[in-house]
Amino acid sequence: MSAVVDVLLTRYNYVAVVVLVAAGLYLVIGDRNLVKKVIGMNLFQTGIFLFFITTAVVEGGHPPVIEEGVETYVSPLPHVLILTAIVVGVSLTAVALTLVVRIYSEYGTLRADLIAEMETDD
Amino acid sequence: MSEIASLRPLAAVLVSAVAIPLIVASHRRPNLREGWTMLAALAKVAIVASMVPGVLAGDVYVTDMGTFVAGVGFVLRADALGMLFGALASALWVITSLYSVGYMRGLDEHGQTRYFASFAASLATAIGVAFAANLVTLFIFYELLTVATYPLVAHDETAEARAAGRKYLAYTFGGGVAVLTGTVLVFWLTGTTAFTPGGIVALAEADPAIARLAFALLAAGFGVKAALMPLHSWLPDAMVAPTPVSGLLHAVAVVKSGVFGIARVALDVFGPETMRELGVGLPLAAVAAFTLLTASVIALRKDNLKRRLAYSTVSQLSYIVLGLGVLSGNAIVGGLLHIPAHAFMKLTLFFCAGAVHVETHTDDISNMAGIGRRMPLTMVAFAVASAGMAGIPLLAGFVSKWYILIGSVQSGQAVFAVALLVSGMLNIAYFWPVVYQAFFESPGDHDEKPLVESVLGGRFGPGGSEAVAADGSGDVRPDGGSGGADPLGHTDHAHHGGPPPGGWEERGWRGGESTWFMLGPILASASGAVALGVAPAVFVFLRIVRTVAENVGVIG
Amino acid sequence: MSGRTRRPYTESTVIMTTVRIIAPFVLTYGLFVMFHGADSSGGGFQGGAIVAAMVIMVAFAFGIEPTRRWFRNRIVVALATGGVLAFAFIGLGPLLLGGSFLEYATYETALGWKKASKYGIEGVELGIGAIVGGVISGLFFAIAGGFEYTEGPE
Amino acid sequence: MTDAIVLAVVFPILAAVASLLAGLRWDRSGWYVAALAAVVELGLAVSILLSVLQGGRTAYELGGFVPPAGIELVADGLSAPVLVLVATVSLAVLAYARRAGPRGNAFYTVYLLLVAGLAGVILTGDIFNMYVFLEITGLAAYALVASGDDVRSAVAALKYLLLGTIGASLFLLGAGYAYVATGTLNMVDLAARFAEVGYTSRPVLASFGLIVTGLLVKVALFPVHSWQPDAYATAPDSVSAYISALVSTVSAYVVAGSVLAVTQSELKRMLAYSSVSQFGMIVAAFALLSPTAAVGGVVHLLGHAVIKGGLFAAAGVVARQTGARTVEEYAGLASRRPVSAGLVAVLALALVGVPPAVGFVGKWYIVLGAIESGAPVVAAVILASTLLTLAYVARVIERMYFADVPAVEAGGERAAVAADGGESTAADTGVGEESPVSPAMIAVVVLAAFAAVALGFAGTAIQSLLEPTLQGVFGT
Repeated sequence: MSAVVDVLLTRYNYVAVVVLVAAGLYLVIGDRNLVKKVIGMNLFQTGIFLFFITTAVVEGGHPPVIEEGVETYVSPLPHVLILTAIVVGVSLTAVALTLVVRIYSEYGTLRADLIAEMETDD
Repeated sequence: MSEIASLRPLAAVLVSAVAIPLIVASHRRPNLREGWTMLAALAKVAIVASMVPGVLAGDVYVTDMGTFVAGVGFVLRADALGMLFGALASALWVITSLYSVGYMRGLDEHGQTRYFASFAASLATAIGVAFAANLVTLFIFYELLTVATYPLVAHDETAEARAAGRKYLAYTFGGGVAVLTGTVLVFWLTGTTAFTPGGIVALAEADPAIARLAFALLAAGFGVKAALMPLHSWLPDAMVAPTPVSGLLHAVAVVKSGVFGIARVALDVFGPETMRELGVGLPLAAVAAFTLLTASVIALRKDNLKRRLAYSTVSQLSYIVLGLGVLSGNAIVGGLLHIPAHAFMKLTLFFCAGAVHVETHTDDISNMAGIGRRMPLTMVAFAVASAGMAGIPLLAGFVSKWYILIGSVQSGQAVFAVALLVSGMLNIAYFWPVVYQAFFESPGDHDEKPLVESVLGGRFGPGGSEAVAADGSGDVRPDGGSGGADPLGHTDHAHHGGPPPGGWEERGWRGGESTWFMLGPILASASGAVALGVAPAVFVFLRIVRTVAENVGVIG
Repeated sequence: MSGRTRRPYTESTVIMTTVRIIAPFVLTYGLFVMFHGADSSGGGFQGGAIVAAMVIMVAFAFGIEPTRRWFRNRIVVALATGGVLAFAFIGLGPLLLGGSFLEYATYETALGWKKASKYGIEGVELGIGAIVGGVISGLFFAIAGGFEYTEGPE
Repeated sequence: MTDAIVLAVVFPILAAVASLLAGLRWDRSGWYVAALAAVVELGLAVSILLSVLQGGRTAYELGGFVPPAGIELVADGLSAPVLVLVATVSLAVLAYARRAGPRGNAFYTVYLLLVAGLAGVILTGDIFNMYVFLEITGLAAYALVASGDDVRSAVAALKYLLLGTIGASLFLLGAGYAYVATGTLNMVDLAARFAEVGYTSRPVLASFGLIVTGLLVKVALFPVHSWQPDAYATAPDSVSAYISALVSTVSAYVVAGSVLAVTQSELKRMLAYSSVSQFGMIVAAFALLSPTAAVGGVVHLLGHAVIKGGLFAAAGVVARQTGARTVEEYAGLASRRPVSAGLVAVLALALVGVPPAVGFVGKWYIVLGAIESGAPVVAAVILASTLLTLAYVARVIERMYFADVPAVEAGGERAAVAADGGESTAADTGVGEESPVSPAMIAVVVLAAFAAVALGFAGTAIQSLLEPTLQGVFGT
């Protein structure tokens, strides 16, 4: 029991990562509404970004901008990586939403199962 | 045993491949198209024949085209064993092309261009199989042979033909996969797949369990096309193909490529000694013996003539495999000699069946009572060939069976000799009724003797035979040219077959029964069978077989 | 698009006036962030996003069609392609001068520009800002434009 | 010249932008820009291949930073031939798309972005950079799939997008764990650092697991392969030809697909499932970790790209000529369209692996590698797959050659033109009323058929090219 509490106390950020990733995956797979799936995908990606950021933490580190008189910096690499990953995430969401809007205008519904039925009919 | 680097083996393979575009290009003018086929056939025989003296003198023609896959070259090598199958296939292709012209035009079949093009392709790959220098090249042509012959099997485009085609593809590609696995195992065990007379040395030391597995796979793979018993059922179904296809391919080229594959594996990959050590010779011979007995028994009950011939082929092929399995000098010589012997005899039988089908549309033996009157020459050739099949002396079948018998007795496996003799009797049992019915019975009641009733040499003038065919053909021209007169009105519906209402009408002995396109090849192959029997040494085949045996170091 | 005239889109005056006031400040802040990528926090992507947010805010306030007429498709494409070209040519420059792709130091060594890598990075950041700004607003107009009250697709 | 490596990635992006700009002035100039760019890309790819042949593995540091810190582009025996393949197939598909494919400039911009993404994935030496290029390829592929005009392609594109993103994000997470475990992102450095850290340490195992699952999802292996056939079948012909040949070349599939292929009636969907099966073999080949099997995997990768691309293009040609899309409608095709039927037959037999076409060569190496590394089950599965592939290929050949021509025939012809006329935008009418199939399209299919057989003889050449890289990888 103490191990779980100790993990919760000291490594809460990794727990947050797991929760986000799990929630994101569940939404993408479990939910029938297309927009909710896209939201789930976003959640999933944010979880991964959080994982990267938490690994970059250096105790007492200074934000990764060079200033005089500061020695320890938070390692900048994960931050840069996540910047690019966020850009990728945004573009994916944009393309997904465009497709959702197009599907909605054609089928009139956002429910993936109803769309599947309609597809098999025509 | 000198290796001569020459382009002739490659030329032999490519000559009919080159003919294919020409055949397809001239599809509007049938005579030109058939001309291309004949030209290719004659050219192929010329090239192959030009290599025979060299091979008999002991040297080998090689065309090396560089490495195809790491450690394995794409090499064509015309050695003695390859020459045996190559010479046979190319020689008989000439006769079969002539016969196909007669057969196709007799029935005016659809899709003749596709037929002749695929025929040329299958011969190219058959010669490729003959001259392959290693297991991989052999496998390449083995698979291409399947692809080239598939259009011929499914030629009729009826549902039955398509089903036969599917079955043929499934069986032969299944065999192909087994051969590929065996080849990979051999390559893995020994690092090479090249054929070395007397067997690849490294195989002897290789781990016996895997070597046995490799042999089993290779034998099964080639066994599909050699129609060994459990894997034979595609052959009778493939009889739905036109008869020249059944003749040349399913009696000579395709099935012989399977048997040839087993011969290569037995003589040039494993070699008799290694087979004896691994103890794989006996099971192979046992399967062959079982096949030849059961196939003959099944043949007894088949009423359709071509199906009976198909089962006879299944059993005769096992003679060859038995010869190879017995592992003694004479048996191997006998087995190899049976390849040409059986080819000539079975080709004649199929040609006769084809001629009967074209002229009288009868396929079932029960309808063939008294057909001797209608088609005397064909039925005489049929009688000669079937006698040869049974192993009657002075005919080709006897010579090779004699060698196999001595070989099996010498090597102490007399049980196979007994099996051979029993099968000989079964042969007689299923061929003689056909011959007897043709000559000594008449369609009406079975005891009237047409031979006695219609005088030898036929009668003269229109009023001659009182049973003039009532169906309006009237003028039976004595000069025998049946030409356009189409006595039975060739409507292409089901095999109603059987004699016309007034019984078989009399056709003279001078070929009035069918076009010479068909009679010529029938008589040629029948006389070939007789010549092989009367003077085997004269023909080049026995000498080739002896050189093979010497190379392998089994005799002399 | 449907050619029928509609009464001009009017938002409540409170929103329209506040947007009219704060829009320029948001734009300058966006550009500020865009310019400060090299040695201080900031960057092209965030700056571009802020500029796009401003455009969308204006669109909400003054109606999508009027804003579309102002921020026509030609500008969106120009912004996006201009940004990519800037990024590419700043990057390819050192290639011509013997360095490797995106090696700004070669500007300094070859052409003697001081603090070349700082300006190089900021040039690229500006390019990226333009791309992101153009693309996000373009996307907004594309999604919004096609499916207002009309039934069928474009 | 090492600059070619960077240009190979940057140039298509520039060309994409150029095509967008050109779109503003001349509305149908997209194809010409794309064609020019593809030719230049092919030139770059060939020059890289030549430099690899002489100089062996050539690396290129971006921005002059020393490798472990900076991003590095690497061209070696494995990536150079694949890049040349990418360039040739994109040029061939462009020729094919001249008439069959969509028209608009946006399509060609996305097309060029896809080429840039593929070049990036092939050449990158940095694991995070691989993620970025993987996403670029993915995004372009989603847009291309969605460019089909009926809405089913939009639904398929969304399904493809969701699964592809999940796959790529898992890959990113795996890269994160690798970075955490070793502190570096450069692949070569990573391999060394993994050894130091010890392969059984938890983060290393986690990173390996995540990366493999991520790629398997992207590769659409059997359990998660639902997106791929929809995407192929609904995308317009030239796009599916391209995707099947290229995007799938970069990622691989599982054998069970051929069982599904047999049940399909619509030809393109059948070919899509066959891709699922053919790539399963390639995954198995690489998973065997034996140099011969790896060679077999690469040969089969190249061979399958050529054969499957050719088959999709041929299916497109036949569809435009006769409107035949399902296997039943292929009845008697040989008598109506002998040339196209012949091409489909040759390519189909090459797919089955009839020697000497390239299908056989790849299989030979893979089976040999499987037996050498003592995996008889894999060898058996691969050999059985020949029969499985035969099952659905023989059906098509039999329908084409030995089935009688259906009665209603003329209707099919016109329907084909109308159906496909709709696909290309209104600007197409300016082209005038030629036959629906341009000579360029048939030329592409003929080229593919010829290449399928010719490549068969190039087996050893490919192996000698791969030798140095495999040496480095397997250290044998």
